Amino acid sequence: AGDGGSSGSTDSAGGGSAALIIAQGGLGDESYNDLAYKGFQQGLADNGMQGSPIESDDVVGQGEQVLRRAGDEGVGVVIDLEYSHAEILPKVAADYPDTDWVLVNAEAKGDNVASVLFQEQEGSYLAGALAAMQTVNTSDPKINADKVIGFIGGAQSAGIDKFAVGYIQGAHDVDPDVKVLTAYSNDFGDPTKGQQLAQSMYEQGADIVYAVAGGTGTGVIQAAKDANRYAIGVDTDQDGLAQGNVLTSMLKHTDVAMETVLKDFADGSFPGGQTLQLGLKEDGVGLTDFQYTKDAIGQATIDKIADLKQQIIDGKIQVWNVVDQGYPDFYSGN
Amino acid sequence: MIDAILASALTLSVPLVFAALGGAIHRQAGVVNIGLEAHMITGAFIGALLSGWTGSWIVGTIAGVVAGAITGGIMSLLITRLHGNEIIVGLGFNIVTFGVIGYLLRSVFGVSGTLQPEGLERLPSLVIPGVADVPVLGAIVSGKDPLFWLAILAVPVLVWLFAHTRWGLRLRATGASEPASASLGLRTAGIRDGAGIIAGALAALGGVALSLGTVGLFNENMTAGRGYVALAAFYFGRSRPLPTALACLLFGFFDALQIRIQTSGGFSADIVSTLPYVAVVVVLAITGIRQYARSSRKIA
Amino acid sequence: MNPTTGSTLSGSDAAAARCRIGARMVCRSFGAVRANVDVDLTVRPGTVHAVVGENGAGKSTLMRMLYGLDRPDSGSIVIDDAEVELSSPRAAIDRGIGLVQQELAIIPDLTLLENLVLGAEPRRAGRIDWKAARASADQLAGEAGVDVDWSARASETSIAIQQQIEILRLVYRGADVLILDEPTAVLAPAQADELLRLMARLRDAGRTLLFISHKLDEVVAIADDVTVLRAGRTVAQLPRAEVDRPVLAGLIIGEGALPTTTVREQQAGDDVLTVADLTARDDKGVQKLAGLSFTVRAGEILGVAAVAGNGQEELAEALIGIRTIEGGSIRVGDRRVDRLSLRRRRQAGMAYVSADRKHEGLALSLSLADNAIAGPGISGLARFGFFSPRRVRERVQQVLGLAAVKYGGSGDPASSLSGGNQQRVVLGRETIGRPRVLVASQPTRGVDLRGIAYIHELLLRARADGAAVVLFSEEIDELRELSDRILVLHRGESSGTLPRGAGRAEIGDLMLGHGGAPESGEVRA
Amino acid sequence: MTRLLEAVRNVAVHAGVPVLLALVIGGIVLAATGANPFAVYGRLATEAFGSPSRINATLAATTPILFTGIAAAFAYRAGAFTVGVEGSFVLGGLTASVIGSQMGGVPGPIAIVVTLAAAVLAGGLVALVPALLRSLWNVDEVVTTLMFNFIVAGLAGWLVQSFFLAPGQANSSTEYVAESAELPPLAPPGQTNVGLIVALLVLVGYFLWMRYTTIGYEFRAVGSAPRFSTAQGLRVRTVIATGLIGAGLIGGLGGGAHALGVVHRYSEGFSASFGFTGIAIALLARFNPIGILVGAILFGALNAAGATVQLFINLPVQLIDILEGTVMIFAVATFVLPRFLTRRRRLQRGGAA
Ligand SMILES: Nc1ncnc2c1ncn2[C@@H]1O[C@H](COP(=O)(O)OP(=O)(O)OP(=O)(O)O)[C@@H](O)[C@H]1O
Ligand SMILES: Nc1ncnc2c1ncn2[C@@H]1O[C@H](COP(=O)(O)OP(=O)(O)OP(=O)(O)O)[C@@H](O)[C@H]1O
Ligand SMILES: [Mg+2]
Ligand SMILES: [Mg+2]
Repeated sequence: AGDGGSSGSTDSAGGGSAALIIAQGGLGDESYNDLAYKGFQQGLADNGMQGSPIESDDVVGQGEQVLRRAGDEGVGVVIDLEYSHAEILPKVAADYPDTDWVLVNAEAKGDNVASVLFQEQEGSYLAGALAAMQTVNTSDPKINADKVIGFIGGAQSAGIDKFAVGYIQGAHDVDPDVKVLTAYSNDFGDPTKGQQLAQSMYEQGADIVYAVAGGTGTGVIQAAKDANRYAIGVDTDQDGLAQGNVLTSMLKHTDVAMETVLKDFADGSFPGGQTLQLGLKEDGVGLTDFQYTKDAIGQATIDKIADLKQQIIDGKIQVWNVVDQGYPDFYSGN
Repeated sequence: MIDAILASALTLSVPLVFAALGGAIHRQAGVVNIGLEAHMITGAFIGALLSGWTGSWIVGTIAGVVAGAITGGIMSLLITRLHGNEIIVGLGFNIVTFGVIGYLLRSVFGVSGTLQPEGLERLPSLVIPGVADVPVLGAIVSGKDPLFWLAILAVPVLVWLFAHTRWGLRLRATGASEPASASLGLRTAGIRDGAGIIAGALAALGGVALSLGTVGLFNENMTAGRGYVALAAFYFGRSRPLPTALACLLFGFFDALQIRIQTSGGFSADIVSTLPYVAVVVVLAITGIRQYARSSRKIA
Repeated sequence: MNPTTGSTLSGSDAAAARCRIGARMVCRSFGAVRANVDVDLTVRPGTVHAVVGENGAGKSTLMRMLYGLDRPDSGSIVIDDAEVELSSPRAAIDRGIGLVQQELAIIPDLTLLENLVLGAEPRRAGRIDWKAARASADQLAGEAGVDVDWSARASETSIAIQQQIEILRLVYRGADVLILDEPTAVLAPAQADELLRLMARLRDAGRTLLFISHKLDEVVAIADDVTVLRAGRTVAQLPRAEVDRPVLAGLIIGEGALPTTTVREQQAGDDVLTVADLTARDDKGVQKLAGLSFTVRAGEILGVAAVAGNGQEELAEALIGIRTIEGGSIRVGDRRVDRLSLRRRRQAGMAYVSADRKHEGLALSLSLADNAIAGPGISGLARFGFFSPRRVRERVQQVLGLAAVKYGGSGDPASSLSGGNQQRVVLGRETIGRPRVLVASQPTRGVDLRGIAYIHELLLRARADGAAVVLFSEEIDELRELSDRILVLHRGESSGTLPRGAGRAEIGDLMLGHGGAPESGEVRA
Repeated sequence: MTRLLEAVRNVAVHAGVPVLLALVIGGIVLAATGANPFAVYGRLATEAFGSPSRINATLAATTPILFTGIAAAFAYRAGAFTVGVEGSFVLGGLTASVIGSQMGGVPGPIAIVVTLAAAVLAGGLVALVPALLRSLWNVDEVVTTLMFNFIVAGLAGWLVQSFFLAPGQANSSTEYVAESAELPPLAPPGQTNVGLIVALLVLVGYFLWMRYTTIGYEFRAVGSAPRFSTAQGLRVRTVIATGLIGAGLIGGLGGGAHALGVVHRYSEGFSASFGFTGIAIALLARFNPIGILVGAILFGALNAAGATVQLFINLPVQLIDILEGTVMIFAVATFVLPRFLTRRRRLQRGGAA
């Protein structure tokens, strides 16, 4: 962003025009929006398309008019990252049949509408399982004997607890005695809060803390480094932020999804009416390859994780999805 | 547990104390500074940037403070010379500052929300030999960074400056009665600008404590409303240094407490996180009611 | 030189003297208001010079220009016989001129010492040298013959002390010309006398003083020269020899006689206001009323006399309900009102003229109309909560008419009126509803002769209409003239109640706590 | 005639100059970053007012901040500086969403009235404690109302999370309100809805209240001269409590209207700091009803156009923020030129008197 050059979408040159509606939190959230935008840009470049991200300070209330404006202007494909548009997007899409619409993170109906759903709980399950195995691996100097791990969310909401519950389920499946501390920063951009929350968890015996809190998470990683314990990163590969202190990162390939959708659109094979499920199977989510922590974790554990992954892909393990199923009994976050 | 909470409370209070003392100084000069949030984020940003470029926390800190002084000065000029309503100017200044920093991050630094400059040096932590192992006290005073000690020092120094220097006297006079001070030949606008510059600089120091203190990076939202909490603190402390700092500490304590309660589990994070705010209302109500009961004159 | 100069002008003599500060043909207008028109003033060095004139005659405007706070539209300011431009107060200060404005420039939150040195603090090694400050302060106070607790906060000291500090501050800053705008307006007579003595001492030490006053007695007592302004013009400049009360009064008023106050004999009615065993504290928690009891009857004016600080302010505030009382009772008729809110008391027929006109008597930023209708009575001007424009208009006209207020439009802010006219608005508003009890505190403070006469008229009209009036005033003569009885307070207790016709000395004795028991029957428990 | 001229000059000085200056400063920023300011401004103008549907979008964005602007002005007139309208707006919106979702089968008008009434009450509830503390014991309302915003945010999160969570949503939100409870749009498919009419009625009510009622008179008196008002026996406590609670009620109504008219449920991000924008609008307008309307439309236009302009020009939203903040700052600043004009005006007014 930043070069204020005009990129009018009406004069759809090359592969057509696109627009990316940025969700709450805005660009700069260091996770969801940023990653989608990265993929969006890549997709535009790959397919010779034009387009721009659209941010609004009031994306919830202004959603409909922005979508309609895009429809009016004949934008080729509109990708909407804001979950709260689940009601309005199908309505608008029906009024603008010539435009293709993509809703991310929620499902919407319509012939010219594609939905993209991530199965973050599946990747989080693996993170939880890994943490549960590692927290008793006392040969690792960063690990204590207590069976305690932690989870820090940016806000207490279904979308975040989807991660939390998968994480807890994974941990408990490995060892029901592992205690999972949960806390929320109520802010996605407050590293100091993240650092304090993590520090408090480390003091209570946790040695691995999974942070799903955007920019707040950088504070968690910092705390891991300072206390010489572990953090688990999220969305992008954050393993390098504090080499050796980020056990792994739970990747969520929003960027890949964007690229895929744009490519399909450019190829004329827009998946209208379909829902793309991006889970472990589709490589939409997953753990990193432990570049800095391989040795500390040990091959046995790594193999066990691979096995669990396969079981999920094969449907032998069902991971709880808070968004669809509500809260399970084993989650006691509130 | 208690020493962990206290240590955490102190850490969380440091940025607040600087910003609130800045606000208190400006308030003593007669201006309510709504722009503390803007000065804090400026300090955090420039501090991180310069510490990264030079690899020196000292340079970073000084640069952050200077930057805050500049934004504080600009904001003050808008209020004193162009007679802008302080509330609106402050609100507008916050919006503009966050806009400019966000814009710079994207256009100049090519990053979105977070900037982690290579080679950034964090504030050193000063371990006091001997004390470090003393229970409670060790947790409270050992391993703190220089800004922590500066914050502690700032309170008595400010009390002294208010009472014993020309600057302090004239500042208080201007705030207490601008027309009277002006008629005595004080350059009240200049005095207010000076206070605005110091308020900006101190708030920026609070920002530096955020970006170079606990974490060592910059995030465009890292002030997270602390400027407004600081505002509440100096209102609460009636702009007197010690009560203002204590208000920050109270807030920091309940913030640290809510973190511990949360991580211990069993309560709604949403509810628990309101604890510091509820505490402020309760304390304010109790002191207010007691004060009211003591006065016999019932006129505003 | 001056077209309106009367025969009494002896400006030629004054002009012969060197002029320390003065004005030549100064004009200053505010819109259509010509505040100063061709004003001439010559103040000889080492003298006390008084400027007198009605409210709105342009006195303060002239003083402000002499101090550089305002600039003439035409004409010039003269300093040491030379015409000068004063661009700011600094320029004036540099020439040894100091001003104490009508609005005190005392900063309540600071101590007296801080107030004294503010703007010219002695310093040593970067910090204020409080020892040196204290030493010069003590020396100043000694020279001036006043006793000051320098570490007291200004807000906790009396207005008289604050006034003295203002003057000492000018001296401290090396001012040699002291301009004082109505310095005695808010002072009790004893305090005013002290201030006048201070002024005389300063003159005797070689300083030049220029002051404004509505109190002709003190002008006669202290001024070496007097300048009279009327409607913005200099009408006379008199040396001391030619100054006496009637002459001055005539010059101030100009055409038309001063309305005279006649107090008609009147039979007082039933007891209306009954106060029993009243106790109350001041803001600092010091007991100011200690078991005070008295009654006021319908159609009677009870004057309250006291040396400042003996509880009269607290009494006025307690009666109307601004101050909560500690013990005792207040009744209006048969009804106990001491637990009622101020609003309920007003609804019960009480009215209040506050001594603090600027903050409590009027809302200066609101329009005259808004000021004229204030009070719980507004509901009578409305139907279903909505104002009836006709009734409001009528009420505004009644109030302003009753008090013969001189004003432009009823939509103008109250601040646009001169002080005397502002006070008339207050009196008009407080008496229009025929109150059963009227508490009037310092109703003529800062008001000119004509205004005073008018306000007296309004108070007497309320009495004639059957109100029980409690009149607080620091002017003993005003109390003697208007009051049917005078209650004298000493240390929060009644030291006696005197009938009409009591002498100054008699009252003065009681004020100091001397004198015998109260006359039987006058004060009932 | 002269009055008209004076009014025009007033508007020019009070609104024109600051907007112009903000545009110049924004233009410099734009030009410095390589964009053509005229193209951007032209686009902004057409995106705000260029067609019926764009005007519709602007008015939809105007509606919530019109409510909060009136709410803030209502309290400030009484001398109570509330910053708590945000909290009232949020809890009002949540309440309306919860009640509104239960309104299936209830006839439209009844459903709407009941739901909005509940929102109004919820908004007032948020203001209750600060109002009592301030009016009874003189406890500073700035801090308490600010704190209540944070408290309400936590409370709302907890309520949604624990009691009203709609399943199948990625992030926490309530169920949609029943169709009968939705505020009908004025010109479908535009988002401007009956809420705007409600807001305008509230604005008229505000005007009548302040101008023609006895309590409105007391508001003005208490707000500008509290000691005077006490001494006159005006209902100072009632006025301050009414001001604060009234601001809460209006804020709650705004939240309710926003829920029923636009969002149709409560979800995270429900209020884009509308309460704070309302403060700015009220102060900018100096509490004048017309000024509040103009200010709300100005900020509404910036919000609406600021989003869609990005469809045409690759413009980071931060530039819109910068523009908005600059307009705010300069709108309250007084410059040499206007001060000179003010002086002349004063002289002329004096001449007329
Ligand atoms: N700043 C101003 N703007 C408009 N009119 C003013 C201003 N200052 C003074 N006036 C008007 O000028 C006239 C003279 O006012 P001034 O204050 O000099 O009177 P004064 O003689 O001091 O009266 P008082 O005895 O009541 O203090 C009055 O009519 C007053 O209303
Ligand atoms: N703000 C003030 N207001 C009134 N009086 C003051 C104030 N500050 C100091 N004083 C008085 O001035 C005098 C000198 O004050 P200072 O503080 O210098 O005394 P000190 O502490 O004895 O000085 P030092 O310790 O430097 O010798 C004392 O009498 C003190 O009461
Ligand atoms: Mg362990
Ligand atoms: Mg005067």
